[in-house]
Amino acid sequence: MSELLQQRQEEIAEEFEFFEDWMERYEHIIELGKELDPIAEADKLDEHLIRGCQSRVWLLAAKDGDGNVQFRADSDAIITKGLAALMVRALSGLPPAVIVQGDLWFIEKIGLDAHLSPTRANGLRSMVQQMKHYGIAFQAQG
Amino acid sequence: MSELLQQRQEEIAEEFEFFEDWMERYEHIIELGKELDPIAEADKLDEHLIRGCQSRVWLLAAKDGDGNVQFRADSDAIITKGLAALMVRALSGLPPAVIVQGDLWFIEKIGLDAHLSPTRANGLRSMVQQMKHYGIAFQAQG
Amino acid sequence: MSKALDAAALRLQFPILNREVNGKPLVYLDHAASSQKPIAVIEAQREYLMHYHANVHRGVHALSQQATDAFENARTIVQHHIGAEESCETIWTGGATDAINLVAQSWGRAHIGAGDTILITKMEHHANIVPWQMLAEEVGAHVEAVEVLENGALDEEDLAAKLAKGPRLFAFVHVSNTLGTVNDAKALTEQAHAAGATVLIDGCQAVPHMDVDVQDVGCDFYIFSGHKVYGPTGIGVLYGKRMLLEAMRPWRGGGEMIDAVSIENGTTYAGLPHKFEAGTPHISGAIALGVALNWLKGLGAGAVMDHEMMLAAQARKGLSSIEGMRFIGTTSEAAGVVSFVIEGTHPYDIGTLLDSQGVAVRTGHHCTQPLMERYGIPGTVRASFGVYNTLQEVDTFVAATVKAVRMLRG
Amino acid sequence: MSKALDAAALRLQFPILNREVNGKPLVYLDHAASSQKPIAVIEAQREYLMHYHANVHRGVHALSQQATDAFENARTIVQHHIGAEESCETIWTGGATDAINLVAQSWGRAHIGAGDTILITKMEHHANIVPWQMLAEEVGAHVEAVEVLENGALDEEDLAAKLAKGPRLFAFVHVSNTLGTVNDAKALTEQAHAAGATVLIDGCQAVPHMDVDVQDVGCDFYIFSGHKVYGPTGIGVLYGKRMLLEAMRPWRGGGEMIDAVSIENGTTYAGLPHKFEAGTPHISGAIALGVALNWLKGLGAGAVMDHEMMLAAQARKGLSSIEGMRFIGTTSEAAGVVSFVIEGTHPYDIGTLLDSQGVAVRTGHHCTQPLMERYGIPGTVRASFGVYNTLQEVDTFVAATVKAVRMLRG
Ligand SMILES: Cc1ncc(COP(=O)(O)O)c(C=O)c1O
Ligand SMILES: Cc1ncc(COP(=O)(O)O)c(C=O)c1O
Repeated sequence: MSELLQQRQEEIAEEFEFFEDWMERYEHIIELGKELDPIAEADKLDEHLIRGCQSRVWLLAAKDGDGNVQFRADSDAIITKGLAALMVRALSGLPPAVIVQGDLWFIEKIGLDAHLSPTRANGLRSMVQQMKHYGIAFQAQG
Repeated sequence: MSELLQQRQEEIAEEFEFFEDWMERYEHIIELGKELDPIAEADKLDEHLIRGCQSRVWLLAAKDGDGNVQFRADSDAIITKGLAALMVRALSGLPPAVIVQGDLWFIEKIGLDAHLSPTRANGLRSMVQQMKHYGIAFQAQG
Repeated sequence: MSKALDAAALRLQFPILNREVNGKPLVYLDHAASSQKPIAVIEAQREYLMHYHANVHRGVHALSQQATDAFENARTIVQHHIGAEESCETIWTGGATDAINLVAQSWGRAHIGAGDTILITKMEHHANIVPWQMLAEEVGAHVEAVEVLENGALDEEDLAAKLAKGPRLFAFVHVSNTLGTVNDAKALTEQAHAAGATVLIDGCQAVPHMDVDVQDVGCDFYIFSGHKVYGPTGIGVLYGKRMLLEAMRPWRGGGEMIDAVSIENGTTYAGLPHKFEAGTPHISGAIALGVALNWLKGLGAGAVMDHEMMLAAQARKGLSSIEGMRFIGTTSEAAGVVSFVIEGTHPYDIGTLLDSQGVAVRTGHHCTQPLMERYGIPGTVRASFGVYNTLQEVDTFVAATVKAVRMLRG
Repeated sequence: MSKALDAAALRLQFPILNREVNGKPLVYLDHAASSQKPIAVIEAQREYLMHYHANVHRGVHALSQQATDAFENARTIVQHHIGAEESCETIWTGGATDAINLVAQSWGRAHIGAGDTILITKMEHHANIVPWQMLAEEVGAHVEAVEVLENGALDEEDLAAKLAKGPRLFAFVHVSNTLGTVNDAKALTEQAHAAGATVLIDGCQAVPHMDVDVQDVGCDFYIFSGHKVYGPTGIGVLYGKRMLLEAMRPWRGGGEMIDAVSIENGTTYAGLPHKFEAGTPHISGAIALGVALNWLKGLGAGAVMDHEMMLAAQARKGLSSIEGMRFIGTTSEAAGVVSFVIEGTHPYDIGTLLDSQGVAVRTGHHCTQPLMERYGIPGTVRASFGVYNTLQEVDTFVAATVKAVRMLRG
């Protein structure tokens, strides 16, 4: 199953390959944000909020019938939502173990690694951490 | 009477004229300190202490029969005592008005003006101020 | 008439403004968060450390005396810059926040008790809120805040009503870092004094932009930070009226602030200003702040304000064409602050897209959360200007914002 | 074996050491009051202000992120330098004095009450006395001090007796700035912990001279100042065990240290380390302190200590020939401190005559008045050494002292 993660990351990396500057990259991220299904207002509970961002990010996770983790995410800022969309695309539907252990090399590859620093306001780091936490939790449930 | 102050300052200035460096100057100041009559231990009261020096300085003043102010001074540090000796020599025995108004140009002339800065630890500035205060007090007494 | 600033020439004194970010020339519009520093200030600090650093006050040696003289001379510069009567009314602190905490804990604990009210405003920076909340919690007092009108002005009626209830203290911001509102410090001080309140003014955003004369204003305490007024980080100023400062207990204990220390007989404190300056001070910071203030004074306060108003006006004019533009705070452009939200966009998105075009603005709550609550917004985009900004930069900023909005709405 | 220091080569990194005072080449022997700074440190601060200054933590723009990264990286350097477990246990303060006051007011108010004892020693710097006296006065506790033996060592018997009485806190100096005494921080900590006391160590004079590992020592709090360890002024460090820090109330309120601020609903605080860092920090100071610690580490702690012991030993040997020489503190030369009085002379006179020969020493009570009382002296002459001092300078100092004594006794 980790091939699937590999494959998804390669896809994303390819997609970002030809952007020449940050404006183009963000243009695409904004696009992804817009395409991501929003979370219903009723589901935007404080318990799904991720701390440490200037914008608000909600992240929900559920195990599907196959034992894989389905993620949903949303944000009030569209760039943040686009980053969330990338993460959902990379990790949603994978087994907990892959989520926990998976090396998310695409983040660096597409130049977003600076966004992973703990001092960044976009919440990407918190998103990754929270997704891994969900993975651990579902793994423990067995 | 202010001619007397003038004359004394000229004398002191002349005395210091030929010193080539600080060591020579201090050598002379130390000499002056040693020659100054010490104040009896019994007179070294806290009320005569001048604040704001690393060394302690005692300053006493009294009006003599002619209405002039007689100063006595002492210090536990010999350089400070030498500075006190210079001040006593310049001002002791003068009328209060001269002490209050007198321009003590010799201090700068002999290169001790840096010692007058409020941040100096030697107490010269406090001495001068205290002597002027005595002058004012005796003037007020009439 | 003051001579107009030549910002293009001034910029040469700010090496950082030559750099690029994200492959674009930097347009630094985050002056209100922290100003950049002219070479004269940077060199003063370096010069000090290179050639005459020593610990101050305690030394008989020449270096220590030279450092002490420069340090105390800087105090006198600050004194004159803000029009204080005596140099001992100028206390060095670690910054504005440190200074307000000093007053809250030293003056506050002595004068504010259970049931008392501390009056602030809804436009205060957290630095002028939280210390009072902490004090209030400790002594059983409570904090009230004067309302802010839609345009960003203080609500005069609400102020009058709240002053009438007799607060012990009125602590307010001279110039709002989020709205740009310039409060009439003198009139407010008179009003508060008439109501029996002591007055503390947060001058962080005033000193960089206008002439301040604390004796004319008449306030009891006035505070500001060095790093916002072209000076270094880690240094700030507390001005207090001598009578008040003299009656106050020291806040921090340690070296420099004592007269005599004895374990058996207790400790007596030094006089002003040292009583409030425990420990080795930020010597290089104080000296460089003195240089910064002299440098700023050299430009002429009138010219500085004219220049910054011109930039702010131009920015507002340019941004106005954007659909859904909502300016937050519209009473004044004097402080070179333009704060806004744009319908259907998030400040963070705008800030990020501006950054990738080389334009540095601040986004978020600007440490004024109660104000964000007041306006019902999560934050604003804030462009803030200093003497080194140019009309051309403003145009770049406006064009970049237009582009960002187009991308976000696209 | 560590490689010996080449002080002559090192000196080239300290431009100030090339200067003259009073027409003589400067011999700077006042390291314990404040160290001089290597070019690397001065340039780091300048570089920051020239090229990437911005306010930290709050910004989305590139400059702010670059500044924040450098600032937080400096925190990690400090963490590793003193062997802390986590970087959030490293709190930036305005200096050592500020740090001790923080602990006294935050931890102290929560843990020390009426009738409690705060144990210090007679060799403490005022910075580690006065904050405890102020706290004791506020809460009705009292301060006791462990006696010092004639040679400058702690009186172990007295310590045991006083610990047996169950003080809440034992606050002691790692290395005495006046005596040069090196206390066994680990053993003392164990002893104090066994007696149930929390332990705070004043490491101002230890960090510049030796390797410190707070986890090995086991203390609860450890503090030091930047300006004494080749770093800039205005910055210091508080190390605290995470558990303790987490339970502590913030001391200063303001920006950066909050989670959410509301006037109606009250304010919640941020996590470590920000909870204790209200307001804009001394960014350039923190970054430059990181550089200073790395620079010092590069020399090798063993080599530093060997060098400074050699200088102190040579100084003592030379000075011993002076009649009436009395060394104050004779247990160790490890910290490069030589303190003395000479019969029939006043420290101020010696200091002044040394200064006019270009030699900068400190005279007076060195902010340790209880220690002066203990020895029945008004002050000492103190020569203190850093890595940049040479044997030749020591010889100049000794000769200058001999000359001064001759003049004074004349
Ligand atoms: C042992 C000791 N503790 C505390 C201090 C106080 O440090 P600072 O003045 O930098 O706060 C000093 C230096 O003066 C010291 O030598
Ligand atoms: C109006 C106002 N007050 C107080 C502060 C706090 O200043 P500092 O962070 O320098 O202590 C700031 C700046 O952040 C400000 O803009």
